[in-house]
Amino acid sequence: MEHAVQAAVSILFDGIAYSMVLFVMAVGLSVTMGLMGVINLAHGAFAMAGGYLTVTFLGNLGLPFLPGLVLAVLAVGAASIPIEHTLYVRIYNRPHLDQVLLTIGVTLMAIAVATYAYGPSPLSIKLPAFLETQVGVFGRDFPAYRAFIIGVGVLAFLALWAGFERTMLGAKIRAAVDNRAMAEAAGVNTTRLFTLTFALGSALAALGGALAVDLVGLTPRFALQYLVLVLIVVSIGGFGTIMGAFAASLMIGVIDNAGRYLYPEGSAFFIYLVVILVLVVRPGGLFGRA
Amino acid sequence: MRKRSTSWIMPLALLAIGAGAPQAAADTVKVGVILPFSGMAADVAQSELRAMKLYYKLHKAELGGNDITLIERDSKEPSGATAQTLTRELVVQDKVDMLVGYQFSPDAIASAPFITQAKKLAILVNAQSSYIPKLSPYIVRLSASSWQITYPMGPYAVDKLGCKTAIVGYTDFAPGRDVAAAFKAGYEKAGGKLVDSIAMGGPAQVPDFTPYLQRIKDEKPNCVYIFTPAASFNAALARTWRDQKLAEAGIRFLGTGDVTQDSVLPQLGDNAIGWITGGHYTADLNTPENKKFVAAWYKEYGDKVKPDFFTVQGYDAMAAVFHVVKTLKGKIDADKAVAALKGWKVNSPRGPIMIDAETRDIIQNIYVQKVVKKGDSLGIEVIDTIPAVKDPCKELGVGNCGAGSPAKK
Amino acid sequence: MTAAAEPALLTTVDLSKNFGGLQVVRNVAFSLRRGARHALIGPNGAGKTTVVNLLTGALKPSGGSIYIAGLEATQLSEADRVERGLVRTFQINQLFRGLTVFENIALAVAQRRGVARALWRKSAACAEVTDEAMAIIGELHLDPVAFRRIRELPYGSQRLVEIAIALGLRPRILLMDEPAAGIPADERDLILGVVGRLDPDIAILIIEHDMDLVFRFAREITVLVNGAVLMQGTAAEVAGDPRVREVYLGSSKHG
Amino acid sequence: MAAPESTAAAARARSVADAFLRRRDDARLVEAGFWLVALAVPIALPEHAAFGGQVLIMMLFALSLDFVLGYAGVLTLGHAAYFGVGAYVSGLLSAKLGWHEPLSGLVAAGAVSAAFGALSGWLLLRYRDLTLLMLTLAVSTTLFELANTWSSLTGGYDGLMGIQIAPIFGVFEWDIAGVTGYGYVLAVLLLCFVALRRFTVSPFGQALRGIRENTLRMRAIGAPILGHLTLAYTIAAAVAGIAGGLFAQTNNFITMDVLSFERSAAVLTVLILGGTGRLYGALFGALVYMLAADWLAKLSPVYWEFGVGLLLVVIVLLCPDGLLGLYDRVRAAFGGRAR
Repeated sequence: MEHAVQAAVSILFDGIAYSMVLFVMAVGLSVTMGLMGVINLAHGAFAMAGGYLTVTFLGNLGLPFLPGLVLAVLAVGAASIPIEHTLYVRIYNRPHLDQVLLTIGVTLMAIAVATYAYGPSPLSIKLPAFLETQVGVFGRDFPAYRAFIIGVGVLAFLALWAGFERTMLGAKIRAAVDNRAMAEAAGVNTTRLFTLTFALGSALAALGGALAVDLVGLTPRFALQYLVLVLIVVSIGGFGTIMGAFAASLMIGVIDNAGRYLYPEGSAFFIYLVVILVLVVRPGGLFGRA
Repeated sequence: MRKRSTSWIMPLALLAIGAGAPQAAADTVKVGVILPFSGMAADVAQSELRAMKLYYKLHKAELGGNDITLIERDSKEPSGATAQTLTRELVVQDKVDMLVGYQFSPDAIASAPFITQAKKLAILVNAQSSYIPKLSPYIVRLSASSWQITYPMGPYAVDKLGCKTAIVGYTDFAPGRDVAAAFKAGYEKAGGKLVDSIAMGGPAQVPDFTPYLQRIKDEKPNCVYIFTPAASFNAALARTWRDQKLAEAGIRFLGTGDVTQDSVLPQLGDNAIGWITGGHYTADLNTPENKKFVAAWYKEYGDKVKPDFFTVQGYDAMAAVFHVVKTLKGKIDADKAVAALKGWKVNSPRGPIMIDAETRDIIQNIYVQKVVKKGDSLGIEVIDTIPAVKDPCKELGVGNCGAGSPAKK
Repeated sequence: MTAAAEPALLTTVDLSKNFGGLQVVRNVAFSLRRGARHALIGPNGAGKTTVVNLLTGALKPSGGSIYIAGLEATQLSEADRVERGLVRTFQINQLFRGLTVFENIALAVAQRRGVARALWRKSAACAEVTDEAMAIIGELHLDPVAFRRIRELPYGSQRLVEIAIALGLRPRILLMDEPAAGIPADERDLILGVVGRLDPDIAILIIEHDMDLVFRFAREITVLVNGAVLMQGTAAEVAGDPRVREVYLGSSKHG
Repeated sequence: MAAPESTAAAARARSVADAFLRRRDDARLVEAGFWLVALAVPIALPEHAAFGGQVLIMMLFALSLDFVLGYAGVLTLGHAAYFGVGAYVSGLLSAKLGWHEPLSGLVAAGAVSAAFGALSGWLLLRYRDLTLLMLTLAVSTTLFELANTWSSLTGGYDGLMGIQIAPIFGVFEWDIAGVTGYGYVLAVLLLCFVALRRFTVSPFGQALRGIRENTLRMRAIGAPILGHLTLAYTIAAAVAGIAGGLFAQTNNFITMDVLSFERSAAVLTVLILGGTGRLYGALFGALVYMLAADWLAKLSPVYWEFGVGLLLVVIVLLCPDGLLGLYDRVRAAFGGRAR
């Protein structure tokens, strides 16, 4: 009995940590998809870029952990602006097929560049001492780094949620997600709004990528490995909703973790069956408009 | 036999050589090299090819008047189909004398029927599924088999490491399941108690090992034996191993040599110190042959990348090619070539190796390797040697090599 | 008139629609007989287009019923309603822009004639479809552009195709959502001429903004304000009603 | 108007329309050129026949995708599911059930794949956009993982061994150069092409174009969207299954790779490269893609991935109609008539 309780605590804790990485990575995509209607399969490439830049800043340049992390996130966010201006603006009003292809193309190029620059072998980072300790939760010890991830994830959620609900920018984004033409008519500069949102989404992806390095290691394949999971979160949560992305991340993260603990052999399909089930019942996602 | 009719260049060439010792017309042996130069194993393929070229450079003089040219082809993803098409093309179009390569097991498995049909010697540089040499009489393996590496570690774990209970964890695909079966067979035969066998996610999935290691921790075995495909997932595995504090829980880590592949070892970080793996080569092996090989490697390619077991597999494959060319004096015939390799012995950087005359598979030492700190970085200390291991799968007729074998004729 | 003896072609009873808490259409009731020329007017946001969507089945009503030729049709699919002769045109062009005018109309004709499922028959072998599509093209004087793609056509011609597709379905009831929307003044007569020449047996419900057009065309008018019927009557009655003048004309300045 | 006059006008209209339809639908002489060249390959370059056969299989696979994507506008990221089902059906028939006759094996591959396509299509095609994209991806990934997990049957990653295909019609033996295989694949490709060609010029083919161009309007004219799409999807699944069957039969070997996401992405790339909605786009796309992959990989294999990525970006930005669309535009610019 006690064993079962302890196992349940582990599954929950690790599952939530995993969920938070998913959330941070996916929420940007959810918002950009809802706002601009772009299917951006290159989102994983931005996450990968965040991971590699963190490795560079921490490893090669020797920056401390937190400044290095923040710098990597800002760098990816800034770099995404010219990319949005040169590439993405051209596909906003194009068919989904074109969007899928262009962004797959960008992903493949990013993978090739990463392979060229960093090699195909997995890379890792060195965590600061305060994250190398353990924290106790309900009688079990957990790595402090995972608690840190949960903290970052929850903070990001609260900040985004408040920003969406309480600020002018958030109100504009919500308005544009609901009805772009109407928002434009009301004087919202959607072009600038798109760029800002895209940069924010890419920066968040980079944060997710950087956080994941220590959990799963970093190879150029990262851009594709996480993509499917992130897409799952976005489609299950529904586009353009912070709450949806958060709930879907928690659901997928915990279910996936529990499935792999309890029934490793079936873990591979389990998650896909959940996706098929949810989408067939609610095509717009749990929190989306049907 | 070289099939091309003597060209008009040949007499000229002879003239150019001059009136020196009257020797047989020099033959250039064409060797088709099929490796995945692009895709996820691109670095491995490159390392293997470099080793082949290094051997050629160091031993070229031994060829006498003959020469060897390599025709390199990219087998890309492990689908088997590309490698097979390349095999056919190299035979039909480029008229190669022999084939070398086959990184992934499916590449070799798919090509085997055509190797037989074309009557060409095929030297496996990797492709570790145990039964593969049974698929064609012209296949000779210079790498290792997954049973050869894993099976002896079972008794070793029981007898020398005191593993009364154990769990095997593996990447969930056919080669991983093969390793799990091999460990179970060796370990239980020696009287160990296998508590659980855990499929740790497929090769295409996000490598988050947390739930699996948590499950292992909760089951409290003495030891775990783990296989993940070389290079890809090991850093994450090491990190999670440390995070979940399995060593502190008194669980001993064992694994295949893939986990502690020399070229990737630095990425594991200190988390992997104390891990014990069974493998057929480490660059830190303390023998004169190996020291010479490693020095030559660094001299040729710089010291950024450490050679590893893949490298030495490429190196030894080229040694086998040389042996065939020298024995047959450049006139390659598949049956004679296989005959020349049967029972062939050589002192490789990985120690004494021999081709088993019966199975055409390699017989070699398996080293018990321990991850230790060497100066600033990690290294391997060989703590024991299990000498001259024959592939137990074919030897015992079990697993994939037994009655239910996919390779049954 | 014999039409009076037949049941009405289209009748709605207490038709209502809520989006969330918002009631966009409330208890709308009207009726079209054979040959009707009925206009549904009202200021922006009055719920006119929602009514059309309820009639075609694109939206499911929150309450009330729809009858086509006297038979309950509230739960029927869009396709079934088309089969019973209820056809619509769109305020914003909904055309097959990459296809030619001929192909646009032929799609509708093939669908009505039940050959749209023919897999192994060449389009060229469906002479009845070709003839009928060409006849409609002739009627609407689209001959010069018959084999041009929609996206290459001037807007006025596109508007005509919008109607032509509907005619390909041989409607008994035709819902026209602002047929002249967006057309420059000098081309309006073209559209109005076509609308005026339509088969007198078709019951037409026209949704319109433009009072000129409404009074030239409609014999009966329903005025919709805030989703509810403000009044119904002949053109003369509506034109003379002070409430309509105030509500409708007052706000149409912004339209 | 007098009746005879209007009859004459109708006849005139009919002849104009018929001329248009013939121009749109009838085969051109140039097309024969393509097939003659394809036929000449194994005679002129017998040593490339094995590779050529793989190219033809990719062409067939891309054709099937063109039918749903290019004509009906259904965007899928999981088309390999049907290729894989076909491959495993014909592979397992031979390897596990001892049924080695090739043509019946191919028919079985097509039939099972069609049945699976009908079922999954009927379930999935009621959704659109990202939901559909995710569902197609999820279905194909589930099959991929199933093939991996159930490796006692499928061979999984190591592959399904023991596929032996009897001589075609009991007469034509398979040769190592792959000439027989090439001829076999070419014949099947031609048959499927003719059938698909016929479907695309039928009223049904027009209806699919209508759905692609404007689903809302198609619904408003009373067309059964789900029914049309499911039928198209079933046909495409059958053709993809046949392509998979050919793949298994000509290679005598398959791994779970036949179901991979990479394969779905590759066929999408092929189709876009050639141009969608024109059948020959699929054929040319496959040819150019496979040759470029082969050639680039020989030159510098490591950069192949970058090259494909760049290619996709350039095509989407500069020539969204693919290579054949580009050809049309160039011809139009030089005074020729575009299709």
